[in-house]
Amino acid sequence: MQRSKWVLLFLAILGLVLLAACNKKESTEEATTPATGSKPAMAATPIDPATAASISGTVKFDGAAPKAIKIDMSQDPACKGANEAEAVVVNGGNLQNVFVYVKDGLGDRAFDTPATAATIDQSGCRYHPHVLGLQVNQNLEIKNSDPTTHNIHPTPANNREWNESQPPQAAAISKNFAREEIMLPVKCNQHPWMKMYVNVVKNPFYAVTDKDGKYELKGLPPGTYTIAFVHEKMGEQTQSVTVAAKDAKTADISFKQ
Amino acid sequence: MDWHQLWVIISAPDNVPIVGLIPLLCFYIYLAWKQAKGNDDLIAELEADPAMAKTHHRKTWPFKPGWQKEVHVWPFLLRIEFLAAIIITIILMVWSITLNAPLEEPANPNLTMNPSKAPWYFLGLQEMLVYFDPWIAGVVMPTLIIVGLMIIPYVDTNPLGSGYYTWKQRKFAISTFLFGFIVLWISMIIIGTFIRGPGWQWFWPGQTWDHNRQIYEVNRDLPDLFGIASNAGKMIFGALVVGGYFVLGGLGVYSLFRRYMAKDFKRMSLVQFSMTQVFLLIMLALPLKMILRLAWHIKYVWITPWFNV
Amino acid sequence: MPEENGNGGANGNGGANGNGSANGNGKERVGLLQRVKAGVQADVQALKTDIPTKAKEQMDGLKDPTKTQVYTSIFRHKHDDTPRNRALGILSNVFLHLHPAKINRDAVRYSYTWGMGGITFYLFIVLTFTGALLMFYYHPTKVQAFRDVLYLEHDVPFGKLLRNMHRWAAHLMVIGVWLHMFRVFLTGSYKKPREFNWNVGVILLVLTLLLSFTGYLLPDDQLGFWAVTVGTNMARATPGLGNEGPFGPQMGMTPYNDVRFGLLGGSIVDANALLRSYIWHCIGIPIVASIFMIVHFWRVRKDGGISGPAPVMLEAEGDKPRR
Amino acid sequence: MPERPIPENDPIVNKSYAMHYLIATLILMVTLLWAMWDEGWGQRPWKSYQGEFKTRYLAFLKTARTKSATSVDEVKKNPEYASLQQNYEGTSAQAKSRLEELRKQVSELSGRILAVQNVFTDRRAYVNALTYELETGSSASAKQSKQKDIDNYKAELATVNYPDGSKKKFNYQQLEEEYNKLRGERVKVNAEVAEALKPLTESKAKLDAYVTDHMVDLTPQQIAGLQRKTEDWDPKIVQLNVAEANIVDRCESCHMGIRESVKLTAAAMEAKGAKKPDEYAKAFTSHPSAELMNAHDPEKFGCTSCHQGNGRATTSVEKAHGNYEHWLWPLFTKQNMEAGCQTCHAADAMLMAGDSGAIITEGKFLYRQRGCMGCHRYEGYDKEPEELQSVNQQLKLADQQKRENVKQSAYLMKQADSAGSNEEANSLNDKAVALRVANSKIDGRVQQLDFQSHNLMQDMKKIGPNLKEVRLKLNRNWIPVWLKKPTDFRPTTKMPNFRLTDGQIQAISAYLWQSGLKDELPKQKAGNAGHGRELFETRGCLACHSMGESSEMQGGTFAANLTRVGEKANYDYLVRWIHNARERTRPYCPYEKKDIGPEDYAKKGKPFVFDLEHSTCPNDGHEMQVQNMTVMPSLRLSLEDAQDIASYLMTMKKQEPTAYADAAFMEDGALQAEGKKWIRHYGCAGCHEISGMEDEGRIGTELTFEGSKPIERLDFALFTDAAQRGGKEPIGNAEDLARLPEGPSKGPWYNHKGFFEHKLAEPELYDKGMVKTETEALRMPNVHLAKEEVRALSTFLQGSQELGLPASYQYRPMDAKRDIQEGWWIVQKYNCQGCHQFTPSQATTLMGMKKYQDPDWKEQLPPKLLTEGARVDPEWMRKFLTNPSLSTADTNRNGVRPYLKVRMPTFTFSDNELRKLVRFFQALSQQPMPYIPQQVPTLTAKETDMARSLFSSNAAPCLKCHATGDAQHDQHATAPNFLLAKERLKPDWAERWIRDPQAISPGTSMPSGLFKQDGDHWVFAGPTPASFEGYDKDQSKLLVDYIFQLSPEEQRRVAGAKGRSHAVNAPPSKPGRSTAPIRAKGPGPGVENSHASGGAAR
Repeated sequence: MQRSKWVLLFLAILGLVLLAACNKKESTEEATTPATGSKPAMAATPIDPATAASISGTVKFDGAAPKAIKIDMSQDPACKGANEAEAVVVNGGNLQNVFVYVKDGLGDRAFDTPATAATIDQSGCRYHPHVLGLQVNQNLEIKNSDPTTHNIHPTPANNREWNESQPPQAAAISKNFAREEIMLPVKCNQHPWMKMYVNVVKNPFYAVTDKDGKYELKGLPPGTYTIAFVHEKMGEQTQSVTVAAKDAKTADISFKQ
Repeated sequence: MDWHQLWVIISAPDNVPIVGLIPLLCFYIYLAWKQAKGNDDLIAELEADPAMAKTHHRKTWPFKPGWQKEVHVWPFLLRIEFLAAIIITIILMVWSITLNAPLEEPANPNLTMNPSKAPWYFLGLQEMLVYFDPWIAGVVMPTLIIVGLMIIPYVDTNPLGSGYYTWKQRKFAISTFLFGFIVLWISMIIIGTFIRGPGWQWFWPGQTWDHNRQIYEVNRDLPDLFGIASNAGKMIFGALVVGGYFVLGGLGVYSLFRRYMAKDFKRMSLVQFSMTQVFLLIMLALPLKMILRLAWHIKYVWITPWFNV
Repeated sequence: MPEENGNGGANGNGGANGNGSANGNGKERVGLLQRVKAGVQADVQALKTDIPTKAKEQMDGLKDPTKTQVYTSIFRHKHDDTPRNRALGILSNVFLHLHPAKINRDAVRYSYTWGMGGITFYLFIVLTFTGALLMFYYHPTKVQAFRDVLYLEHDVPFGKLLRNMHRWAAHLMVIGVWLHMFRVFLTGSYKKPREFNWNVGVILLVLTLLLSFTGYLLPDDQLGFWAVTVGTNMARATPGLGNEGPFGPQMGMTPYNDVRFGLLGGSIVDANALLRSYIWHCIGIPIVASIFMIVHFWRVRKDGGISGPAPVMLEAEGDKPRR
Repeated sequence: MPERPIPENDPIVNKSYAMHYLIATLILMVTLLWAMWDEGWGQRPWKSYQGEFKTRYLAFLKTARTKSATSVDEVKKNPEYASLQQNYEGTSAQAKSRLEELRKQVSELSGRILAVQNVFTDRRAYVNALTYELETGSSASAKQSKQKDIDNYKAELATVNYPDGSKKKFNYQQLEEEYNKLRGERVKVNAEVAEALKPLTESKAKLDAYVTDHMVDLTPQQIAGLQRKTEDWDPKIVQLNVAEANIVDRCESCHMGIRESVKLTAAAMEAKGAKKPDEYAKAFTSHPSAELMNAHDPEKFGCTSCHQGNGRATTSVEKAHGNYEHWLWPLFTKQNMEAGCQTCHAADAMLMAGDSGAIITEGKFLYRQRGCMGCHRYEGYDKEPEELQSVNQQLKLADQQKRENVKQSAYLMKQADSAGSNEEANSLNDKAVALRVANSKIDGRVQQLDFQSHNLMQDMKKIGPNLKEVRLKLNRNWIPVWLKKPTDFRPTTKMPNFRLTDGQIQAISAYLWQSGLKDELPKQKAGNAGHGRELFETRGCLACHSMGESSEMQGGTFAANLTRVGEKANYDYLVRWIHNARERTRPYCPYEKKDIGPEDYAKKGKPFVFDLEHSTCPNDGHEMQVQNMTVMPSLRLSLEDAQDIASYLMTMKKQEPTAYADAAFMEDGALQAEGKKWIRHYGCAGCHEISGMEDEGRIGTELTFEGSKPIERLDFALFTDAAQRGGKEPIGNAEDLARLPEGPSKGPWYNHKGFFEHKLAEPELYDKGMVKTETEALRMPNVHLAKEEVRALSTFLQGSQELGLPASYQYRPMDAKRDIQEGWWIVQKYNCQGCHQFTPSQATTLMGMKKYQDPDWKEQLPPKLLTEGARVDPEWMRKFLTNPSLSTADTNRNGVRPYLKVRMPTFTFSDNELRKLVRFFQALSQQPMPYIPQQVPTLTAKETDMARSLFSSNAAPCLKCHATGDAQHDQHATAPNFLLAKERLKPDWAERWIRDPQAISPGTSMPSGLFKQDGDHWVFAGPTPASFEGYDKDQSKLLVDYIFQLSPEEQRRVAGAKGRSHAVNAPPSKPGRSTAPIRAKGPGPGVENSHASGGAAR
């Protein structure tokens, strides 16, 4: 799998170079012609795994942790499970559900769409996970493990909006998002407390902080990056981090209410 | 100095003929003057030398006995005529290729052009409208011009100067004609074309034609200047002035003729002389009236219930 | 064969008929065929000699085109360079017999005549020619007139050139007439016996101006419209005949019956004025002007050719009648 | 004469003119050639355009073709294509042998037919000739002998040589039969061939269609066609000629790509190696809007009917674009392109086609919205007063006619009484009776007219507030400050700056103050400002009004910004205004021209009650103006709510009302006359209702045809020269300069566009440098427009032209399209689009607000009306629009969506407007009028059971979101009650809706995917009980039918069974906790709602 990918990449680059070399005229015209549909495929620049660096860290919450808000799920008897709101989840000063990603610094580098799908599970009238990251055009599978009907209703700003019903035990809904969008809200109209955020990014360098507020971005080529930390309520903060080959840097940050 | 404005006026397609006319006229006056001078010199020489007068072929051009006195029209004249036709064709074509005939917006009776001008060859008449009532400028004057031109052969009794350019033999005739043609006709056209702007106001060359320009001008009538108020008084006074002009002017012309053009005067019959007198005076009245108007803002000299002069 | 014919029913039909009858004739008249064959052979033989002879004759005839019937039917005399022929060239020519056969040797000098009369006449011809072509495209109606001019400008081949030439030739003609008059006056050419021709000339001057003026309105644009409005407004003031002229009202003149109304065919410059202007411009004045021109040219010759350049006269000779 | 040697030979005779002739002839030749060149090329610059186009387009097509070929290959890779291909190959193999056989038969038959035909046609021709002779034969004997000939000939045998070498003899009759037989056979075999070919062609067509359907661009074949066409192109004028409209447009002689089937951009048409698109590249693009081109077929409209310019001219770009002095219709500039729409679409309020139309629509809207129509008449705008006048005129005429008839009838009767004969008397009496009947008809007409006038009074609105009530509502001392420069107080106000002098301000305010009504207002209790604020922010006030200044501003610009309203307003009046803005202090009788007070009513012994039902004058019975002429509707708030909002608004101020300088001069009676003069002078009554000025006309120029006004009539004053030659920009004021859409002028601007834009940017510009008195100065106020607004209005004015095209080119449809047009005017008049979406691309004011970005609040947005006409029954809609609460008792709520915080207000539309609105919605959704309700089939018991199982299925928990009327359940309902469906909805729409709501209203809370298509019918997506076994009808239809027959009891039963009521009846989360149950406070059932937690965050 990995191997064939590299071979493909190499072939693509070779093709491009050849095209540019032997038919310069054609390629300039192509460039001036406004692309219909997608841009001419930009080859995914290989990242040498040997030099790849990583960034990790912890996201803190400044101040007293707010008490968890109880959700009244009595409206639907089928909803059983933890009934605490997930907006601001703090465990010992560490903030969960912060989306961390490389916002800038990768230049024009393009990345392949992962073949594996990201998944959302609906169980206990909650979305799992609460914050999800995925790449542009990556498949998103939505499952319903509840004995009740849900509907999945993303309300994006830059992507197409849809709203689909999913009865219990129904087949998974498969969707994708074509444009980058951070903190795209998804909700269920029947269970108003059900909410989650999807983050669609162009590169594979993203993570969501876990219970302990930890995250890690792996496989970064050396360079200087703007790392963005986004929380659904408290907004975005950024940090600039420079990594050399094989570096393992830490970048911590804290959010204030 | 508003060069842009000047250029706009000069380059208006319909003004181009007038722009062309000025150098053309200068050239032809020069050409005529050169030949007249040559002839006059020759005449003086011959007058002084009767013997030579008998033998000389009496032209400025060279001549040798044995040369043909008359030449065949074909080819000697026609070749020139054809050449002229070709040249005119060339001029016309080049002009037509380079300059488009004007075509403005479709006629719109509700939108008055300012200035709205007559065709350029009538601008002299239009310019006269400033100084005279339309019936004089537009009807009487043109008629008199035509009649005046027509009577020229009948009142010009001078037998000399027929068929050759001369100045000395026809001083009076030529100066009168030049005055009428150049001063009264051509220069009025030039004024009408280049000087008269919006509202038929006077704009010096290089002055901007401002549509909103306001000028103050109060015109009086001659009788007012003398404090004559009653209509009858004005009528009588005007009649007297106009009559007086003709009587006195007639006398003046007479005395001039008697003194300086005795020969011509002698040759003229009474009708011929009085006609000359009248047309001469009318012609002179035009610049006089213009001066009255421009210098003293006099509008009318003679006011009657039916017409004003 | 059947395949070929089978393409269309009609063709097949005709072909079959024709073939049938031809075949039939051939079989019936065998003797005739031989006779015809012999005749044709004889003809071919004769042709071989006749054609070259004829061709030679033809070529010889063409060597001197002046001998051809066509040529002699057009030109009535020879054009050898003899004085006679030179004279005949003028005298026997309908176009050129405006001129005498011979003229004063100095009359060919441009500096004397300025050529203005001839140029004016030439321009008149140009104007007639271009004008006639313009008439093909022009309708003197309020709806069409302006449109037609646009059409001329943009659609008609050489239309723009044609219109430009017409316009500029008209202006040139006015200038030419003035200069002509100027020259005639300066050379005293109106003097006896040419008094009348001077008058004809004055009339032609007026007609020229009127021709030009009537043409001004025809494009039906603002320029022409207001020029003509200004021009005809003066007619309003004609003494006795215009509603604003002296004694006009007393003569019962109103805007609806005065001389201006007559000129315009209405109280304002409108469709009627356009039509009148068109007719005067294209028919009325050109005819009158042509008549006067004929008289003018005729009188030039009858009055003794052009006036000069004459020998200068001395003061003393003034009162003697000239020879 | 200087001595010159006399030459030997006579120069006149001997001089040669050969050289002269040579030169002259040469020059003449050159001139002629020049004329030819000029005619062929000089006057035809388009030739070089065409040449250039050919090269560039071919280059473009070449690349396009390669690209297309690759994408075709991609399409062909698709398995679906492969299967089609296989199918095609299979059929073709199958049909092959059969086809070959048949074709052989045909050729054989053809050969035989030919053989017969050769003989037969020859013989037939002969028979025909003989028959002709027979028919025209002169004598019976001749005819007989001919007949014999024919018979003989027909009996003769003819030989037919068949192609296979066989021979056969036929007589005429047989020949004919043989011929016909053979032909018949051939037809039959040919039909068989076609039959055999059919599957082949079908599968081939499918194969090709697959490629074309899956290609975004043209196929290589299509492109090859274009290439051929372009290569074969010879330079020639391309023209559109529409004789009917006298349009001759040759624009395409240069703009050759405008109608090409590929999309050409300037970048695509660049010359090789060019950095920037040059003049050619820009000229070769294709038309940017396919929608516009489809709606306006160039073959009918040409180019110039929209774009203007000189369509005939081909001699230069300037000429063709009409950009020269004497062309009256120069090309609209790129920025004002949409002016062309206005020339034909002057009667439309909304012009949108694709991406175009926004600017002109904005211009049309602004013309009303900014009060331009208050001073400048414009055909189609604010026509109510004129119509009212005409109605009054007709009323007077009817009155007169009636009197006349009575008189005439009396006279006739008198005559009849004294008539000579009975006959005559009867005839006269008949006539008299007829006249009396005629009078009754007139009475009917009068009633109609009265009704019409009632409606018109109701529709008549003013842009500005009623100034008769100025004493009741305003802080006196504030008025002069306001008049000084309204934008200083409220930067976004519609009130323009009039450049008034202090003297004028004093006089005007004095008149307004003294002429104002002096009635007492009822005192109002103080309200709860906090609650007022919440109401203000959620009830929808912000769809029209805004709050906060500059970047802080939230809300719509349709109505006033209320940031400082507390400084100027009177509380008592404000409460009344919020409660019902239409409520007037005194009605105005246009007949008497006075405000009618209680004293007038008392005189007639009537109670002082006036409203739309009591709208006649107590004095003379004429219709009165009983409403404030404002578009502000009633939100049906309770008086307490109104007090709360008013209290909140009164807190909105930057300084205390008392801080304004005392303006005692306003009580000075001496200023009144002066004030009246200036009010009249400035045309204040165009936008405001002012005492004693009710009948003032408009003071400005009519602008209906302003765009075609001769440029000479536009007074550039002292800037004529600067405008003509492009001198220095005359606008000095930086603020005004910023209003010029294209910035300070860079070249000449002596055209309509330049005039309008300068005038709109700085209306007093043309007074600059002029010496004028107060009354002479230009009156046009500074409307303080933004750049884009100036552009929109300038576009609107440029397009306001007298149409040179035939009247049939004016867009004046008579059918549903007219209903749409008329409707838009009303929609815009009342700012419906502030809350509702009518077309998918249009954004509402509320949608744009920060608050509604939150997903929960998004659900609180008013419903989209994209397919409203298809959705609801028009009769129901009429009722709803009349009273959106759908109830006479409980009006302080929404009738359909009680769960929405935002309130559908009561606009008190007149019957006129109601009719137009209902028609508008129906027409917008292409619904036929009148609407005949569809019959919903009565369900059998079994079907009802099945439907109920769907209705209550876990997989479609309908009642979870839809309201039931149960107050507690409805607290968190997010959809309307099913019980409304029967009267409100159209069944066919409802069915489409439950199948795929996202297709009808993208983003709605109602999810898609409840039903799926199974074969040719729709089945439920979730599990269904066994009873559905074998049910082959649409299950979605079943559910809809059920809903349309749903009774309240049934609904209650189902809800009860589902435990909905039970669930709701359970006590909500315990109060007293730090996080209160948000459900009660939040906009919807949202728990983690931004408002609440946001509040906590603050």
